[in-house]
Amino acid sequence: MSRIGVFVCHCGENISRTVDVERVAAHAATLPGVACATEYKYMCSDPGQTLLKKAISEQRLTHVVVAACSPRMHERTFRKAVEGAGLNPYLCEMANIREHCSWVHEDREEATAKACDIVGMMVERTKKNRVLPAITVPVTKRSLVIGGGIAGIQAALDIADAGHEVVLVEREPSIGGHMAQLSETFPTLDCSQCIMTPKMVDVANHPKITLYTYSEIELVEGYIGNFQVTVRKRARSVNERTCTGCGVCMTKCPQKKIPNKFDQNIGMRTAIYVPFPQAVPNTPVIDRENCTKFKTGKCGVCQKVCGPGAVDFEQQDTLIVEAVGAIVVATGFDLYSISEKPKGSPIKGYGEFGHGKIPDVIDGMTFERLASASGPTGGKIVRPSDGREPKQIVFIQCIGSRAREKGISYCSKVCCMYTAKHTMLYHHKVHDGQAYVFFMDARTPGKSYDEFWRRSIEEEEAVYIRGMVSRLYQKGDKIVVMGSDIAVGVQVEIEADMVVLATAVQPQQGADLLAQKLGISYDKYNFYSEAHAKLRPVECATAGIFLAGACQGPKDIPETVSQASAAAAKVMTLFSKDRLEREPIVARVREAGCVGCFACKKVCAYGAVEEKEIRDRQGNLLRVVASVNPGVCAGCGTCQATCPSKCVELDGYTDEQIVAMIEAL
Amino acid sequence: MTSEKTLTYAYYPGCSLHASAGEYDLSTRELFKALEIGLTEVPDWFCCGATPAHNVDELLSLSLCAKNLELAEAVEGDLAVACASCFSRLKFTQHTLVENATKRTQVEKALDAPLKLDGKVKHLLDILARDLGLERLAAAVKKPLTGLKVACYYGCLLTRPTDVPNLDCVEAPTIMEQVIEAVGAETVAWTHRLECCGANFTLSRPGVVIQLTNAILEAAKAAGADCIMVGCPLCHGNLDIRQKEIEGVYSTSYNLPVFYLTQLVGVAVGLESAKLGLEAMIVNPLPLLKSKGLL
Amino acid sequence: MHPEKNNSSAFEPKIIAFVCTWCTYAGADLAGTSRMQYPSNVRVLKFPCTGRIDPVFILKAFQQGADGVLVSGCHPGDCHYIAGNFHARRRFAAFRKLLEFVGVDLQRLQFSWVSAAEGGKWVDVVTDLTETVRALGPMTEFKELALEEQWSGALTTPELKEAYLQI
Amino acid sequence: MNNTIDISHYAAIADSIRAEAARILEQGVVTAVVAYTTGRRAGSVQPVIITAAAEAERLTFTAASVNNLAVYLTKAKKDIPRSGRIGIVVKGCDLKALVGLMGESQLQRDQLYLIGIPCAGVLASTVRPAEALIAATLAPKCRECDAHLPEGCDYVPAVSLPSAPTLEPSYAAEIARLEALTPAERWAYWKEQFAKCIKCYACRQVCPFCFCEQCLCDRNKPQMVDTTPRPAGNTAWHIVRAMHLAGRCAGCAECERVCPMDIPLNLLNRKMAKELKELFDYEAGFAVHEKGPLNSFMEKDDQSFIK
Repeated sequence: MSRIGVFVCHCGENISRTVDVERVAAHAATLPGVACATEYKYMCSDPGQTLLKKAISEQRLTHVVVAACSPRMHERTFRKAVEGAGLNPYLCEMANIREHCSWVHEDREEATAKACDIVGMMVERTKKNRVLPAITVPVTKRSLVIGGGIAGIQAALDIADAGHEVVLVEREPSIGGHMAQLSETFPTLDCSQCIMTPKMVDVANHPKITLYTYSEIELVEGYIGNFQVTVRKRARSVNERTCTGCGVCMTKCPQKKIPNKFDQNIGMRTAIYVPFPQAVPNTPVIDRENCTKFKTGKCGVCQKVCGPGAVDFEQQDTLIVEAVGAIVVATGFDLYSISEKPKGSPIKGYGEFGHGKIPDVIDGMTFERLASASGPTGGKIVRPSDGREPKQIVFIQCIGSRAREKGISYCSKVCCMYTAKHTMLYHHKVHDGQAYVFFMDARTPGKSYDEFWRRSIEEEEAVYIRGMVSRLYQKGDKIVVMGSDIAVGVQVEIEADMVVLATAVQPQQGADLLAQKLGISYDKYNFYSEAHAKLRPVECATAGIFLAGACQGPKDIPETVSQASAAAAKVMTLFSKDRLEREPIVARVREAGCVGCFACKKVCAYGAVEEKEIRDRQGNLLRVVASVNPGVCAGCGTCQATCPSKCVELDGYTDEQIVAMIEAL
Repeated sequence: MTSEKTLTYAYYPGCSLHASAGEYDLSTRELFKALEIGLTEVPDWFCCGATPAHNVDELLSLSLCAKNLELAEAVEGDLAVACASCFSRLKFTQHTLVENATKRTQVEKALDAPLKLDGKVKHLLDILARDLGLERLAAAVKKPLTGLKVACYYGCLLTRPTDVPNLDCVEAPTIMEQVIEAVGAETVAWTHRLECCGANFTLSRPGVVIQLTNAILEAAKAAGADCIMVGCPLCHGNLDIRQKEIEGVYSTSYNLPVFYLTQLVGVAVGLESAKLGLEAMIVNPLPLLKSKGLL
Repeated sequence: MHPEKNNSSAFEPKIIAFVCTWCTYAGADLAGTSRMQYPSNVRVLKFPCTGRIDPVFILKAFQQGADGVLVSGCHPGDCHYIAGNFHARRRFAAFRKLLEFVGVDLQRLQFSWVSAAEGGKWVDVVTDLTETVRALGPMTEFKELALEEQWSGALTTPELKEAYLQI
Repeated sequence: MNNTIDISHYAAIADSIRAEAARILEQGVVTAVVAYTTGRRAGSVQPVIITAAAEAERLTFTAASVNNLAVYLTKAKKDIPRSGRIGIVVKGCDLKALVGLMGESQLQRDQLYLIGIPCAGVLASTVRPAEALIAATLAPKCRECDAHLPEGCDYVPAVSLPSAPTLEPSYAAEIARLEALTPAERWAYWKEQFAKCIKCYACRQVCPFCFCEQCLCDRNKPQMVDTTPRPAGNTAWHIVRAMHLAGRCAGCAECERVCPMDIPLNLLNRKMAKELKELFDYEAGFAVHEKGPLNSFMEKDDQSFIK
């Protein structure tokens, strides 16, 4: 006979205001199997939990029902308390008489009756609860980091410094991401190369970090602690081990006029190239679309001039399987492009700005490349069209961001700051140049951010015009920007030499495909969704996968780095134990009853059901039955609902428990 | 789609086509006859109220257009509209009354008759480019306008506001270029295709019109256009009638003939000048057409 | 044992709701934290996923005297278990046709998607179902069935008549 | 109009079955053949499993060969030799059931030697096995049969199928009649039918798809379905049975034939088959489905019934 303890909580007066807790406790005491039923003002408080533990030992309770808030709130708290008192945590259930009862029904009579029903239902359920021993799975103490920008680099270094092996996968030929493209960084104007290159070198030289560049994630299988990730290492056509990085091949390559994506296509590169001088690894890559050797079979100069003979045109993509226990996703962002959008894409381009066809209308990143000392113009700010120095630049804010009709309604957070920085860089390099900034409002909330923004106005003479730009068009060699100045209430027309657009921050191209491979969720803009917006910002709902940086939402470098270290800390906690404890809510097969129709295997989205052979002592095969791998099973229970004879059972949600609840109503 | 079937439309000319823009009405009728497209004028249609009505009293403007839409229902075929302003008002009324139930009941009370509002309203450009189709239009060409460089001028009403006329992309339309290129002309890329010409300020504040229209003429000339093509009698009025005066004010010379789209297409289809009302234009277009061997 | 109102003997429908933890149960919690009010007739049973909800539970609920059953879970694509709600969608599309064929009034069986952010929708779905079932009155079919002991003995089908005659 | 069904070719079929069975047993192609043999009552036929070529001459095929022999390969396989291929005589509807079982990993095609029957129809019931096969006595399933010529068999007697009269499908009409009723009338109809059920479970014994070790309805921890033959338990039993067979049943209608209380069980299965055809474009057929309609899904499945 089970001895059930029922503990009804007042929750201050959240419950007792509309539910007569005394009557509920009294009613519970009359239910068969209930050994004791009391009520207390704050069950989740320390005295409340001590009351619970004392009752378990004194009354020799076998099951506990706590009638209080939603199990999503304190189930873990009470199960820990019950475990503290020596009872298996899964013999404790919560009756939700707050969110589902006291808060939503004013009539005291109705609310109390409903609370009694809910408690009665949960009492019947707990009678059928079985002891569920914790399930532990081995943890592979290696972490995968996807994305080699500052977020990926920081996370990889933190995890590796903690002594765990890291596999860092980067899609571009070199790590560094968008930060490497920046010139100086706000709010301190220190140059991004100086603060980032040492970290990049640390990554390359770190004994614990395996670096795959020019590589992508092909397939992700397995679960927390036991992922098998297939990495596609795309053919660089250069042997990484033998290449010394001398760069002779790049100087001799006849193909000189290929727009360099790293320089936002205003700088040029050769067919065999390294994206930027401080690239890590410093091994060049052959761009097979534009290399004459691959297009027509002629040339091959790079191979001829290569001393160590590292150039290898026959190199093929290789697939490498890495076993890892945790995954940090740090795939970063891309800037919104104002060019015409393909049909059907919800995001519309900017016809009023010429769909990006006017050469001197550039985005923020291109301005960074112009201003960067290692950029194509060696730091001189010049017009991409004719190379002349612009005397008047118009900066336009919120291009795509905060523009619902353009398909993006969020604020991209970093543009106000980097535009202020751009006006400063421009003023330092072109003393008689005049910067105008069309903006709605300046969002500069960070530490010493607003002071930085004020400086661009007060000391660097940038003219801020509060208003939006309706149109701009090319007139001769000038760009006529037609906007409005709502502070003064007039139409404004500026003939500018160059226009810089602060375009919106978006997730990387293909972010949704990677999410589908990882099985993590993402929002309508393809930003990855965190488990809880406030309390678990660097974890995914899918266990074992963590997020860092702009792939989760627009953010600046300080926030990105802190998220990267936070994600690394989460990985380290995961690796701190040899075996990983898992919720024992997993399915088990009653092999005696299973007839091997494998309907369960067909509906299991996790591939947790395997085929198991039953053999007699002589080894001849008697029959094949289903068997569930407790590590892989996520506990959804679809298999049990599909199995005609209910031979597969989900612990914690067995048919007995559910039918007991239905029959109690 | 009404592919091979002969197209037929109800026709709402609008007041200016029976007055100052008579040549737009004449060239439309002649062109549709030449292209074997049926056109029957809506019996006792009346003014759509244009800009003045909806500035004075919205219910008046909505009721005028709603009544015209009801009258058009009686005539077979979608409603063809030539003037950009009438097109904008009719479309705006249909859009507002479908979206807004309270305004709809007010208008129905004013007209004391229920409204259907499901008839399609189409600008001539829509009919030529999509219903008839560019291939059949090109096939009907007898004198291709080769060598004629045309600046297509949409004005501010044809594509705005978003999601109401739905004629073409709001910021970067191409339907006019498609139509005129289908009949052999060359079009120029210029900056003021969608800029306002000042419209009916031409009566109350002519100074504004002179300034705005000059910017348009200047941009067209700079782009190397021979002439400007419009789809609205009011824009035609400003660009054509005031061109001489603007040339005086800015002491420059444009000499840019301003055609209605139906006139230019009419020339390409081989209609003679009398059927297109080309003589009624202030800036004489005949020397230009002769120089291109089109007349 | 449903509380009959002591003052009026007005019919209070008994509604049973099978919901998934991740979306609808959280949506119902949100309705609670936002203090939204709705009729108290519904009793909620928590499942890990709608994929776990077996049609036999719906049958069991009706047999236990439920006047209306609600099954609600995550919107397609939101399922925490990737595809649980897709399987459930197919299963219930077939099961409700069977119940309809056997003569159950489908207005008493409502399926819905309610996400963790749609507290309002949870309140609407529960209120609509409660009021619809209140209008329909108690579900007599299964209740009467439970009272009957055996076959009425009526010779309704030709075979039975023929077989009877041959004895 | 009870025009007779031409089954003159059944004699030729019987001869070729006897010859083929003898041959495959003789040559060791198979270790046993499951087929029909003459029963004790005049004209009656019963299933038989022969393992020697000499026994082949006992085999026959008449309008009374109604049994679905697939059952002998799964549930009732105690007489089937453990090793070697097994020959089996299959009508179109039987083959569809067999294919369904292959889809549920109960049978492997390479262990079977299928003898397909160009079937023109069988009797509705074998109470009077010798009676002539006419429209009135023809099994209702044969009126709407689309599998007169089974495909993918190892051997099909080279006999041309005589032209069969086109007959009104009776199930479709009955389903339409019931669907036209109000829910209350339908409930009354089915309550009456289910009330007759004596829970003999003959329908479960004869169905090739009811191969569960212990049926859900026999369990009492928890008792999902009331086991006593009271109307409440019967209704639940028949609803669960119809739901468990949805998307699997091949329409061999043996359940209906064997039901001692003449409950129109196949109506429920044909209704579910019709719904699954409309909803998910699924139909029991000759091709092995890797996943059944109710254990797979598509993004764009109908969800109009979900708020």
